[in-house]
Amino acid sequence: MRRIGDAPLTRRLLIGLALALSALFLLLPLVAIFAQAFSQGVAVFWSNVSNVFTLHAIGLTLVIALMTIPICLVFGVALAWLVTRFSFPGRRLLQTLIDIPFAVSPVVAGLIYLLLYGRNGWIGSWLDQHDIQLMFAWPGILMVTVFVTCPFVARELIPLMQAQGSREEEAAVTLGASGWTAFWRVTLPNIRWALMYGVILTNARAVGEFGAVSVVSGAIRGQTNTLPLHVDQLYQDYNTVGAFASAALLALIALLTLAAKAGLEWRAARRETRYSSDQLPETVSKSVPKTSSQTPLESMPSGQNRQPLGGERRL
Amino acid sequence: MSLSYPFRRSVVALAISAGLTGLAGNAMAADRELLNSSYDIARELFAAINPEFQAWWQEQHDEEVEVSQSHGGSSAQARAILQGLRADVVTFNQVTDVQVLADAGLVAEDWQQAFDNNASPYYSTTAFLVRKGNPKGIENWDDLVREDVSLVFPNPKTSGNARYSYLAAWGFAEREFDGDEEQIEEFMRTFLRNVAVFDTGGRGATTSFIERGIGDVLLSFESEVNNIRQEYGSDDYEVIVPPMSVLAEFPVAVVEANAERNGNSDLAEAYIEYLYSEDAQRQLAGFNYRVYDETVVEEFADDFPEIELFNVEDVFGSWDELMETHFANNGMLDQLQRR
Amino acid sequence: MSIRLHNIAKHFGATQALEPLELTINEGELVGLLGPSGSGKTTLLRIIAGLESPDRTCTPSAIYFGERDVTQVHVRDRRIGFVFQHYALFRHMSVYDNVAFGLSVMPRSSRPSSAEIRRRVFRLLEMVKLEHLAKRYPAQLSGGQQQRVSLARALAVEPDVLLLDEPFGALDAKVRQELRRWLRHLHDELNFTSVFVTHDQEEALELSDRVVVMSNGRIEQIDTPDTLYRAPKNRFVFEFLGDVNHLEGHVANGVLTCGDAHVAVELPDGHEELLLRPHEIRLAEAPSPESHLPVTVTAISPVGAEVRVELAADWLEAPWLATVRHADFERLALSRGKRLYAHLRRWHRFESNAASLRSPATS
Amino acid sequence: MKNVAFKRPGSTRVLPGFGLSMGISVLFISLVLLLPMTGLFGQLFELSFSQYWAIITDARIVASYTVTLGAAAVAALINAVFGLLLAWVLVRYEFPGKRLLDALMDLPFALPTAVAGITLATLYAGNGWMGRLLEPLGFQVAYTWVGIALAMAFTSIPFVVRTVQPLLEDLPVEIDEAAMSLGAKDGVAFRRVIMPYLWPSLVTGTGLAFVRSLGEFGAIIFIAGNMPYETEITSYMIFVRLQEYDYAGASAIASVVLFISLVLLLLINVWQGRFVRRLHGGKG
Repeated sequence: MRRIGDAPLTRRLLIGLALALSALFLLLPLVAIFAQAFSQGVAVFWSNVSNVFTLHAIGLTLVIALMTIPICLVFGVALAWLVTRFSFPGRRLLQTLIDIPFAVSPVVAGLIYLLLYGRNGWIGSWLDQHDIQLMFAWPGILMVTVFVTCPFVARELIPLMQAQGSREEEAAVTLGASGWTAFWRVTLPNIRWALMYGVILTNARAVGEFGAVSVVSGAIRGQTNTLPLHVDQLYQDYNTVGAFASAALLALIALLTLAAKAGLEWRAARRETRYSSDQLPETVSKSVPKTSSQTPLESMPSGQNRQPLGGERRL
Repeated sequence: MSLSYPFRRSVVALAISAGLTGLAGNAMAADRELLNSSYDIARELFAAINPEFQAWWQEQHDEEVEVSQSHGGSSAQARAILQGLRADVVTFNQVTDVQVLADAGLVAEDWQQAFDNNASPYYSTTAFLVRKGNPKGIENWDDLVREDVSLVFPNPKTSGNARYSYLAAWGFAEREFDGDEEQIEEFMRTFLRNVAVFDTGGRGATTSFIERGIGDVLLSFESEVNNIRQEYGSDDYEVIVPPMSVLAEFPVAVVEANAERNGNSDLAEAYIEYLYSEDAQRQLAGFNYRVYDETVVEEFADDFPEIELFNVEDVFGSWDELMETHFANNGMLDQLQRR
Repeated sequence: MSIRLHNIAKHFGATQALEPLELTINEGELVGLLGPSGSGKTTLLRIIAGLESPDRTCTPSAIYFGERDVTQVHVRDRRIGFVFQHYALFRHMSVYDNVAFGLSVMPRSSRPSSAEIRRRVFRLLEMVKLEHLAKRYPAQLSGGQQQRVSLARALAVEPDVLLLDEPFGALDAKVRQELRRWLRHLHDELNFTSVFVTHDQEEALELSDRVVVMSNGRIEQIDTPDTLYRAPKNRFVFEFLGDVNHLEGHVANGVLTCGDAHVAVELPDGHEELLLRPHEIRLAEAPSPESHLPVTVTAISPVGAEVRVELAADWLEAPWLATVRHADFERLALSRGKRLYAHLRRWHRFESNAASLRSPATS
Repeated sequence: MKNVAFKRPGSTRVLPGFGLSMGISVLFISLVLLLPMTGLFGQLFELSFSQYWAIITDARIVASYTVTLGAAAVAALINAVFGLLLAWVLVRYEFPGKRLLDALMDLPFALPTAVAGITLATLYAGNGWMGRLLEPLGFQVAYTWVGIALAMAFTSIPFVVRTVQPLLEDLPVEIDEAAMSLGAKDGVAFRRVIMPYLWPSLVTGTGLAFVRSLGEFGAIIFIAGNMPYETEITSYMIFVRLQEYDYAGASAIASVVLFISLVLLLLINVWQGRFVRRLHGGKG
């Protein structure tokens, strides 16, 4: 309750400022999208959304996202395990390498895939001779989507797994658990929420990726046209309402994703308050008053009539 | 959206199944499928023509075919084909973009001779869109270099139609100053300086002009300024076609390498031939393109004022040459824009 | 500076952490707040510090430091020194900067010159014997060293009162012992008013001038360690202050019987529970007419001046703990499994908060 | 990939899975991240060094670096302040709508950049909701570098908020209390006690935001105006080169951005490692 910046005036000022700026900066664009989408009424919106090509674009986008997630998941977990549980030369380099997709402009990302796997690329020409088409077909879209989204899971997991340390897994291994058992029974439950968050971010980005996909997709309507590309095409076509209707769909997917994330966090927070009392050190306790008892049993007077734990109230 | 839950679920299910079939192949089922790679503002045009072609082919050959469309910037589309997009035919708005494919051996070297009129079933020219009542009194190219006039057209480097705007202005100046290079360049420098926003494509420029209210004149193809005027209200905008402008060809070609591979050679050939048919030409004229079919030309005579059109090759030499001198890196365009 | 609390109570949501209480701490006193987890001792300390505000009730509450009413005064203006259980050192500052912090954030008008700050910080570091570590960062120090820095930091601002929240809780036994003595010494030397919280009765008894025993948000007893130990006011205090053995049985005609054991007590008939400290049990090889309490030795551990002996018997619910002197230990030749008889030197019983201390009927 | 190859003398690995995780990670990084990069470098090797140098030091390209770096720096600065404020408010205060605000933070991640670009341009153009308010005040956003900075700030704000937030959450209450009990006023305590804890995350977040801004394309081109020398960003110049079928030129410019970004990311990682080590006494 009494922390730095808790004076009512400061508090109100900062909250007001944050809300006002967020409303202008973040909420307004969102409102604008929906306002445009519905500017000619719900019926027009609906006819745009239920168009067969729009439906196909939605479907393709979701399927690509669903395929991207497991790939990123396996990679993210493996990499996080590697860099947080072992020390070896080149660890920091690996960690920087996974940031490459952040550093590469999406258009360039698409380009480098095209240069490699396209008909003139050194892999692409071989593929072309064997009649395997990756670019301008769904595998190409999947490949660049994976490229763009692969850091998210790993980036969520690494700090968490670093903070948790490997003691629990070591304990499991000394108790005779195999590596897999230790992972499934000990590691996974601990990183579950971060993992979920990583998946949600991956999904959000996979659904929304435009730049990289536009280079490798070919944007064939009804075949390789994803929803963001569809938005662009409708827009190019002077169908502004249609474009924003699809954009609103994307925003809606984004919002659902965010809602899912908020829900997860809420559950995680509830879990934490329920179980934290005798696990977390006092210093981690949050500003909400909650029961926490740090007294280790063994330091209590031995003959004492032991009180049930979890009594003392602290901030 | 007040959708009941089961309905919503069925929509999602439908969308996903559509996506899955998309992975497997086409969303529609047809015996054969032809892919037409085209420029980005031709979507509605081909959405109108393709069903008629499909019906015509079915009638002629008793075969169900499906024409799929891929749209994008003309150069981006050509690049995609170079890198493996398996389009059977191209219908572009830039001669150079087809030439790139020919250079790479995907399109026959003599593609311009393969079909009539330089393999261009329809054409257009650069025209002006001005605001209601033409408040700045824009009539011709020399009005565009006035100090009180600001222009909107895309970057000639990224947009084919802006390239034509540039060439048309140059062609006008060439005539006006009788080939005096210094004066032509000065004219062009002013012309480019009057541009308020360089968008990447025609669509962006339109948005800037119409929705953002920027500039006094939007330069684009005659077909497009007319479409825009129809789209955004005939009362608010006027189309000005200057007395002299450039002939903008819309080249078509069969991408032979791909068509052969896809077993579509006959279909591709027929598709392009079809664009020269009276029915198709009528459709094209309806989208404000100038066409060659005489019956149709007469029908639409009122819509297309007669003006002097000059051929790019006549003024600038070959396309390769003019791309090199004007639009290449550090070419004339870059020099004119240098400060 | 004395501390006076009037009508202080505290709720967290629906839970009552402190029942309304009064407390006066005299100037120069070192007072320990002792109680189990959940007794409200930390809350009380934090209210004194101003880190927590007491409930607002219809009867006004008040906190006085000497004559100064600090009830509404913010923690930063109360002029207190607070030592945290986990030290709460600023990790990004060197030891020197940590100690100098309080001085360097004073308003410009009252801030000492930087030379004066330097002098004072080094004097404090000398006092806590850490002057050679001034340039180190907290992460490079041991727990005991960190706690000394924390103390120096709290003292640097020359607080009116020094408040310590479980100051030695996180340290190992030997360091804890050392720091305790050192704190007592420091307190005597500088003579400020100090309040500290602990759940360790040994620590409270050793260190404090007076101990405030708390449970369930109530003050059970305030007394000097000596009085507290010898005259606990109620069963809670008695049990909390040391090891306790229980003897439960039925009294009839002045004899308490429990299974095959019996002992003479001067009590009216009825059910009784007697409480015994370990040193109040005497061991012998034979029973006496007044006392027949057969026990078996189950564990022996020599600790310091005494030997702790664990005793079991089938009439006992929980084993007893007795302490015997080394001389007796040798005389009785104690070994595990040996059968002996217990005699009671003294015993205690409490009826609803009232204490009574008796000796066995004949002794 | 045998784990023996990486074993240091005297260290034994208790936990299993080194080979497997190393295998997956290296394979993935090689195939998905590094292999495609060879495409980029393959293009670069088609250029002589003097050609390469001429491309990347062309006056117009250099102007685009200035615009991009300048706008990205401004965006990063805005985000550092705004992101810190948001993280602070979200962690420290309870108020109605907090959960909503928290969820809103991820919106720029989730929204396709092109949609964001079109929408921002719509809002801040002279006749947009915001533009109508700002332009009479002589403050033009759309089609100036301010617009570029704004679009960059929009797409990269989550980086700052989401990196600062967890650190702020883990900041022990005692740190606040200690600072207050020593008499520090809010401002002083924030500056001298809390900020030092947040610096690493704030710098990391701001750095990531900056890097992201350097590469951003979709959200910016609509609002940039793309005037030569004035509002052309580097990503746009890459795009122009591509339109000219000049892969080598595009790759050359892309390599400059990539190099700057990677160096920044590496610096951030190394610096963070240092800082963490100091705070945790060499164990980090």
